[in-house]
Amino acid sequence: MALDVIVEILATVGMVFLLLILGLIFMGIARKVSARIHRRIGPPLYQPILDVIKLWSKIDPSSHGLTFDLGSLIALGGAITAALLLPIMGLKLLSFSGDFIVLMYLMELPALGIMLGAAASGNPFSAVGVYRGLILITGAQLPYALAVMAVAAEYKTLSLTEIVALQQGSILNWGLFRNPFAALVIAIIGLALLDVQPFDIPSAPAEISMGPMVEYGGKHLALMLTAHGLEFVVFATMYSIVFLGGVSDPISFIVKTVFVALLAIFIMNVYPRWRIEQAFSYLWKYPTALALLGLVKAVMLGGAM
Amino acid sequence: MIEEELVRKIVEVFSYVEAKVKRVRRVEVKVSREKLPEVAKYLRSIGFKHLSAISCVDRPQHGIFELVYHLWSYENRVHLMLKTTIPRNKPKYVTMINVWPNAFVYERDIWEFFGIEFEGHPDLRHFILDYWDDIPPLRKDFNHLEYIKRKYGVYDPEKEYYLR
Amino acid sequence: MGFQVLETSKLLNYARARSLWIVTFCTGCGGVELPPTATARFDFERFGIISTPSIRQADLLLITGYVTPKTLKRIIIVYEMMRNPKYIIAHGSCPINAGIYWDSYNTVKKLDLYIPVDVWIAGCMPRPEAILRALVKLMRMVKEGKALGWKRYLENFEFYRKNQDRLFGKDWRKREIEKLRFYIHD
Amino acid sequence: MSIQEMRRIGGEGSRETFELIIGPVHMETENFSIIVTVEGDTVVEAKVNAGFLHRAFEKLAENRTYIQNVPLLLRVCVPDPDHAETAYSMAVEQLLDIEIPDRAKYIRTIVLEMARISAHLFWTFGMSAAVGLYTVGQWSVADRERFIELFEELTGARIYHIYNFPGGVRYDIPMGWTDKLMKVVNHMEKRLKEYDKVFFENDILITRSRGLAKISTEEAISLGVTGPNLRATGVPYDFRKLDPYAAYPYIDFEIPTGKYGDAYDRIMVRRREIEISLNIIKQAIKELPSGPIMAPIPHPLYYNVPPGDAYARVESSKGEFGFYVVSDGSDRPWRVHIRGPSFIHGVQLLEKLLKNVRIADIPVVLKSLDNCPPDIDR
Repeated sequence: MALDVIVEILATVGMVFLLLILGLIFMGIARKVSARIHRRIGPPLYQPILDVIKLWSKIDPSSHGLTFDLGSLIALGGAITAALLLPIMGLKLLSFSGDFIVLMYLMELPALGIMLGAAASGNPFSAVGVYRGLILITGAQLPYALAVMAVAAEYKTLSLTEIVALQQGSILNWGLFRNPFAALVIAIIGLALLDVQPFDIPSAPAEISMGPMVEYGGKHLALMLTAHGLEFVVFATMYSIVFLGGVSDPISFIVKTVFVALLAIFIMNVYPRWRIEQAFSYLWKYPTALALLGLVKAVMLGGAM
Repeated sequence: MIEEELVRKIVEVFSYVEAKVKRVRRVEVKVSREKLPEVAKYLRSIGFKHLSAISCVDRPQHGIFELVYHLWSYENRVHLMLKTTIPRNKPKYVTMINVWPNAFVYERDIWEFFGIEFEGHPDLRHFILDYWDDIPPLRKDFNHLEYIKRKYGVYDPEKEYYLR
Repeated sequence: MGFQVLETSKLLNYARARSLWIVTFCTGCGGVELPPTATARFDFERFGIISTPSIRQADLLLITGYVTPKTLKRIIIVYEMMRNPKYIIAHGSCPINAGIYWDSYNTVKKLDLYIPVDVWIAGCMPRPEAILRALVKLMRMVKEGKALGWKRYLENFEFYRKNQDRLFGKDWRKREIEKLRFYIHD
Repeated sequence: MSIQEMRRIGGEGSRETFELIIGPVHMETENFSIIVTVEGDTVVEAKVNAGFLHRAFEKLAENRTYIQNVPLLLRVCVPDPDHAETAYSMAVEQLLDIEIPDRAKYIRTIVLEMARISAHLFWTFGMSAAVGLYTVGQWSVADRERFIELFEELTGARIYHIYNFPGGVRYDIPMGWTDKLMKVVNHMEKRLKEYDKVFFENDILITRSRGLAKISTEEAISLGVTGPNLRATGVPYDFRKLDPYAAYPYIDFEIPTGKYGDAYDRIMVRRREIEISLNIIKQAIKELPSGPIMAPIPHPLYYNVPPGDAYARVESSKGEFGFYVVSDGSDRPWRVHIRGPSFIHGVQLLEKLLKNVRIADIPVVLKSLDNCPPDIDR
């Protein structure tokens, strides 16, 4: 019994490390695929790992006080905790009956951590980025919550493990086909949470030169990059778990998450960036309406599929 | 020809101006500095709405600055150079912002590079050269080679130039 | 001890060489050849080089062409805000000896009196191939731990400081910091 | 240093404003800085801080001979140097009172239109980066590379060509060059459709730039605005037609105009200009006459120019580019005044248009005006 727990803890820790590396490789994939779309060769897939090592190798400290340091730690911590909740390949260390809703909030924690640290840095560009980020999170909140409710009503549970179990059998049992509205909404919200076009407003490089990240360099940025990569993977995994029938074996894990990530990368490369108020009004219009539709569908038809 | 017609028209209205056709679509009008504002207003009213540029030419041998207003009329398709001269010591002139609003930037430019003050200009400040510490640089008596030697130094391999 | 390890470790030097981030700061004509170098025909991202708008994240400062005193102030501030280790590549003949602007009263004649430069590129203007060659050269220097411009700057700070003060006047740092007070924190 | 402290700057009464210094270390501004005072998310006041690129061309030109000035003065506007050298050459030609041969006129037209296209493609890179769509920017710079290659074959240089010279052009067209040019022109026509799909007809671009930073025709003319920025307000004022030079009087082309004078119109006018320039190149190649390429000019070493003054202008990719050259009869010009389009667009117009826009729109407005910082500072 005790041995089982220890093995499971070790496996989960190993999984988190794997996910950290995978997150960086996902960013490498994003850069490579973008480069191919730009008709370039692009960097190797392991480029972000080199970047992170390089950032750790910076000699000068780049701190602006305790809050500034905490920001990047919160970002990484939030992403790791979110990763621990995911039932990947049968591992379920922190899984409990309401983990879907906890995951939903943990997904926002990295962004909030960056905002917290950036607000302490005192650079005006950071300040602009912070308020943009907070507005964007507020905008994403409503459709996100509605879509999560729709999913919960669809399966009549909030546990990720049970959601996976309910999707087994036929491909038509996948969340994507059972409640396409919620699937679409969460995909859109994912773009906003992952800070990619058209929702990369908080860190718009051409407007406010990386926004909240402008003062972060060296080790802090290394933590942030790792957190961002991990968030990418966590989101892709979460999406595969909830809507694509779960990730019970390594092959389906890789295939499904990479598929989700590629979708995000393609969208990122063909859309410009919105203005913050346009993004906000968009988020409260179409995704909200879709999420409501999804909720209605889930409540009226229930699990009848 | 439209250029000659234009010259005739201008000379009819203002008998004191010197006007001539330089070449195709280029007309030159010379006027004394006191009379320029009213000529300018008239020219604007007959279609010279586009002020291409204001050039300043330094002529120390005559002791004058020459101001050239390059005007373009979109209707007549004629470029008109409105020329006037102002004395070189303590140069001062009136601003043309109320006639052509974009005189604002050109007058600031001329103030910066020639040191001509424009009365009524709201914002005469150093725009391009910051912390300039010599006479305005585009004047002919500004010795740029001597200034460079003073400011940037002369290359001297004897000195501690090479580090390690 | 930790400092020594950070400075001489082979792995770290390899990572530094393969991930040079450029500050997007075009100081002169040479900036026009950077987009071609970054895009499909030449593509410097295959060496891990990207440009970042944030000074704190960058390792490499490109002086793309002639430098005026007004720009040089910003260059020095940017260079001092960057985190060690940091490198400079100077493009074209103008930073070497002011090139075609040798008699202009507003261009700096010898750039390395004011900041340390690691790699020079000759030519007006350097072609993308020349820029790539300089980048590869810098990468090799970083890998071997020979690109030590930042160390030179720290060790000979008095020399550089004296030259800077002679060009801009004694209190130029105070004036610039007053202007940029929310962007400089150290 | 906190946000509260930041807000205290310039905060009179209840208005909480703070300063943003955009540039010169910034992705969009190149070496050029705008200091904007921001209230909430809205710009209250914008002040342009230029001068980072001042090289004193007007002083340098007085100390160089007429021929030496050609390689110097074309450096005024870096993305579009051909128009500068042509305008200077035309001013000198006016002073010498020479007419260039027909073949030189046509070659100049081809070169200038290629320069316009490559400048617009370079602008596409900046514009698409300003709204966050890097794909089209990457494509357009790669396509510009094809024109640069042709330039290299024709003139021997990638950026600074020193090709249009007082009296004509320096070299004749090499064998087979026009065929290569036609191939690139055809390729570009196909690529433009792809750009349209991804960028110019993109919904988000339209929502972001429609109605942004509007300017009326009356205002634009009184401010001295020229080029695509003026045409976007709805008037077909183009110096290629109004004050014709090179072979433009013999070539049939239309002038694209906008309707509302907003940022989207300015973008679309530039995009249509690429298409029209391609057509002009096709026509000019078809009608290319044979003959000499250089009018007889004085001995290059004793290039004394009769006293007088001349103003020549071209329609560059950014607007009216003019040179006012005064000669005193010696071998060096007495005064050269450069009239760059960005001196108006990048200073006065920009300060005016940036009022009451959002922070996010600053790069869009800046890029839609297509200003060129080296041209402001000269």
